[in-house]
Amino acid sequence: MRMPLDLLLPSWPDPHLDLGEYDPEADLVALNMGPQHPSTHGVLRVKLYLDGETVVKAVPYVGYLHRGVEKLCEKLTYVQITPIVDKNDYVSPMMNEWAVNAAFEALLGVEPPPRAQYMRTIFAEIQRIASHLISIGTWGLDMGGAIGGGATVFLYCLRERELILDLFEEVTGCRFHYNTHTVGGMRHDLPAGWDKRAKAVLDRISARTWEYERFLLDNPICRQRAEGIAVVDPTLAMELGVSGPILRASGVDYDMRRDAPYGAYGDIDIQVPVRTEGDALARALVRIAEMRESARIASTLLDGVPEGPIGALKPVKLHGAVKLKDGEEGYAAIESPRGELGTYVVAARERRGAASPYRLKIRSPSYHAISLLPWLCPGHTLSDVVVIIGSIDPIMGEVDR
Amino acid sequence: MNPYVPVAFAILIAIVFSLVFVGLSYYFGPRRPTKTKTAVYECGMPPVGTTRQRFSVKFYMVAVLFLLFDLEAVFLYPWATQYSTLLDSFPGTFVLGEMAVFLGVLFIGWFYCLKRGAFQWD
Amino acid sequence: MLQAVIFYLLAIATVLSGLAVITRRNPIASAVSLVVTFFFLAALYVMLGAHFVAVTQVLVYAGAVMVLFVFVIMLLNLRGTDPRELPDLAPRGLVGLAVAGFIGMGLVVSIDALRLVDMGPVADDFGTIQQVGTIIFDGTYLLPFEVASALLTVAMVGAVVLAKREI
Amino acid sequence: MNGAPPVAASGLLFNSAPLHALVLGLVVVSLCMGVAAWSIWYERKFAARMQNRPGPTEVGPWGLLQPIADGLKMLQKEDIVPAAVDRPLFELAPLLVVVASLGTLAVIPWGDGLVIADLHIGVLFALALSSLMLLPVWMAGWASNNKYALLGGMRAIAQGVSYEIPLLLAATVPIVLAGSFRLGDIVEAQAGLRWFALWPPGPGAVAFVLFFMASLAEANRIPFDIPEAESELVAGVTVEYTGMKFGMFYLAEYLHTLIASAIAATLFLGGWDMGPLGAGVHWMVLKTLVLFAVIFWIRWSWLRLRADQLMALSWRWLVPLGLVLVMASATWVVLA
Amino acid sequence: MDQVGLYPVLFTSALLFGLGVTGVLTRRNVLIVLMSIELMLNGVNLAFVGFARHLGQVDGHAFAIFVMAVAAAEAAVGLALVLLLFRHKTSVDLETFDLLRG
Repeated sequence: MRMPLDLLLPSWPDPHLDLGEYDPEADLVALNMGPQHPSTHGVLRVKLYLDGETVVKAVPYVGYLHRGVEKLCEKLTYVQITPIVDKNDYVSPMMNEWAVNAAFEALLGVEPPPRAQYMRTIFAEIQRIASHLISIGTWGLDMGGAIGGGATVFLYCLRERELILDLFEEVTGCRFHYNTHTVGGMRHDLPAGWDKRAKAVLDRISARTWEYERFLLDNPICRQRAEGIAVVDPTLAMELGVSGPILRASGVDYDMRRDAPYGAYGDIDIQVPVRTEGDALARALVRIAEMRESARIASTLLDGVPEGPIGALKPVKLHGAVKLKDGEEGYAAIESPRGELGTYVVAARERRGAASPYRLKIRSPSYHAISLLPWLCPGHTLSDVVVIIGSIDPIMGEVDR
Repeated sequence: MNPYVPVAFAILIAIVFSLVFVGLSYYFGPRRPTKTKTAVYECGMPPVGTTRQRFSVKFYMVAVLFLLFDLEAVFLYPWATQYSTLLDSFPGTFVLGEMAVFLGVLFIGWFYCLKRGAFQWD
Repeated sequence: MLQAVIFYLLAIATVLSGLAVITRRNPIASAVSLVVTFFFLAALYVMLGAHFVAVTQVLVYAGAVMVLFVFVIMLLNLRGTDPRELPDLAPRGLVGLAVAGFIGMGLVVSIDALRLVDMGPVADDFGTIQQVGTIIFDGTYLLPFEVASALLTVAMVGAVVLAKREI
Repeated sequence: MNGAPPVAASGLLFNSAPLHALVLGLVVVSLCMGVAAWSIWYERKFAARMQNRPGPTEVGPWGLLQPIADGLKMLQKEDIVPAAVDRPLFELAPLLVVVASLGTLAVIPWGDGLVIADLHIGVLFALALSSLMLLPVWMAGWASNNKYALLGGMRAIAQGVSYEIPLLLAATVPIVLAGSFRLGDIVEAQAGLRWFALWPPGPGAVAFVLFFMASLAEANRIPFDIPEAESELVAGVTVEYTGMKFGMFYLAEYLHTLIASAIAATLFLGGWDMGPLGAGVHWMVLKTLVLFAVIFWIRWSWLRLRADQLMALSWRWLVPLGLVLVMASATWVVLA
Repeated sequence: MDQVGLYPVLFTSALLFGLGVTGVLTRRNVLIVLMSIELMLNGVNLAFVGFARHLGQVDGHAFAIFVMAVAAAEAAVGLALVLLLFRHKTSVDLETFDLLRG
């Protein structure tokens, strides 16, 4: 059954091509793409209705990676939640940590000290680079195959990402699910000399972003596959709540870091890359430009990391430091690599000395991006669908939660 | 000896080799089919609809064009082989011309297909 | 002796697979039988010294014509069903066999009249692409050759006009 | 496999011609299968070096025994036949695909006289058999009763027939220049380093590129590997095949690539002849392997085209280009 | 072939042609009818090739190639017609194609 989209979006027509001339039983082929498919970026399932190889209708189904994270958080204390939400957007765990902890801080009325704010911002920007590297690399896999030129692109992207994971490992001891943010600040301080090593890595990466740009722009096959594919209408995207690189590639100049500064973004001038083409290639180019900009932001901030404490609250004092009443709420949003990642939290009274949220809701950008698929896929071929999915870069961990 | 006998040998050897491979795997491999194992793969979902589906007419266009151009190649090959020999007894313009007319007429057909959009598959 | 045995085996196989073409109910099975017929015919052509024709048979018939049939069968997607058979099947079949007999007799009689029975040895280069090329392009069959190109062009235009219409 | 063959003198390995053909056939077929198997190792190493990783290292020195390990593994795998497949076609397809690719080997001249059957329709035989490989691939796709496999099979045929025409047209250029249809004669016509890829300047080189491109498409290599495009169709026609039957498709793919390289080396790069450097099997093997490596290089650096772009490329540009090339080389022969 | 002679070749050819005629007359599936026509043309080709072998002249081979061209054109247009008719009637039964019948 199809979702009554016209109820949700009165101003938008049915996304599917006109089915008038088709006898769906005889002429259209229904094909499940996913959940177990190599290029649906995890377990996204798109049910495609094909005429030959042309997609007439595409219906995305989500929920195959549902782990009940939000429900689970209602049974965990605020400190215990951080390592759980790490697994949501598993390509950029730092962002998940920051988003929930910022919401908790809004709820508790705690302000992290400046050093923690700077660390968070720097980590976030470095994480953004790592995340975009994966995005470009897996997009290459979608276009070129895991046994072909695409794998070469992917492994070159991983080469740079390794450097970033080394940096994070040095600070947190983990290469991936860091658990380094906590309510009111950070858990691990920067080791001595880390800033120099980080700057060296960032210089290296920003010098190499041209490789990816040339890979996209100088490669006729890539241009043929991506140019003019799946043009996102900015109005539609805004109505669906899409944000991040997809929106910026469609000409909407919106970036939380500049337009609603948080962390240490207020202290720095941010150039937001915007393109107007709105196609798959533009989205990738925006991501590459963002990688370069992120490297610049992180390098600049690394010069000015203030001294001081890294946490506002001592972890042992967290319980009971602030008394929460039923129904108090907090919301915070950050600009994750995929767009606006928000956390909404409603407090519950302490029970047996432990405070847990009454309700925690994560607003994940990938979920909104996936809602674009019914509009983007029709009219393109089956081969384009993987390019489209790759270009909107959904992370099923945060879609299904 | 007929020159095709070695060809038959080569094909025979190929058949023997491939039969040996499949036979060995038949001998060594386990055989424990279950319902799930023998199910059709469609990305982990129960298949929707039928596989015996209809295909777009564009596949027909490819096949027709292939058939007709294949015949053109069949006519081209005797000409190409005998080209140098024919030049000994006929003027170059004649030998070149007869094929030029042939290809020219076909080229008109190709151009018509191009204009009618027969080469557009998306 | 060996030659005769091979010939008869191939001839029987050709006729049997041809029979399968017209008796199978599933068009895909008919198409596969037709490919097999084409291959046996190609082998017969080789035995008759028609090397170029044999390869052309494989390339054009077993390759191209079959691809066309297979595509059309899949385009129509008949799901293995054939329309009901005609009521007067036996008489029609007999007519076909009568035609075969008549033509066979006609050929045999005419050959007897012409006294062309035995088949002598031929030169080594008989049936090569060189010979066929010479006979087509030295002017003997130049007109049919040029007409063939017109035929192919017309077929191309016709197929495009028909298939591109309202689809 | 070294130089000056004693074979060339008499043309026969043994006194009996059928025995000669049988032994030569066995040797060539086994060697090519071995080369195809080890080329999988070679490609994995090659790709690994392009991608900053070591590739196979565990089995034997430099992982050299990896193909044997792979083969043994495949032998032990369960051969799963899904329900609802068309059983005869499903079982037959992997056999036919290997047989069709090995059959082409019969006409490839590896050295002077070192050919299983030097047919006077050699070129057409090789091209006809390689186009016949499409039928078992389609059979596999159709018999699997799987939508991805079927789409792969349809794509395989559509792409194969589209690129068959440029392939046939490009192969016409050496035939016009050499004036013969026999692969041996074509090699001899290029004696003294007058390779058709270099001489005549212009049509020869373009025809070589065209032939090589079309061969890539026929062998389903990137950027023309849409029939098995694993990021779209998962594994295309081979999606329902397991164990050794899957291995046969894999082997056939490498064999087809190897044979396409050998035909290109024969038609355009002078085959076994190397002018002043002498002639012999080793030159033919070297040229084939160099072209083989170029195919790997292309595969691991390029992306994949879309099905419709692929076919439009062939019909709109390559087919007329091939026609022009044929006429150009014919004109060159008249003028020369 | 000197051991076989011309008769068996012509006999095979006539049988193939007859099979084709039988198929055209007895089958209602228009695709199989078209395949039967291909069988008839192939029977003719076999006769051409047989005569060519017998007479030691390759003219028969040239005829066979021209016949193939005709067969290809016939298949291309014939199958296009089948496709078009199928679009109108959703059937490949010859008996349903009776538009011209009064």
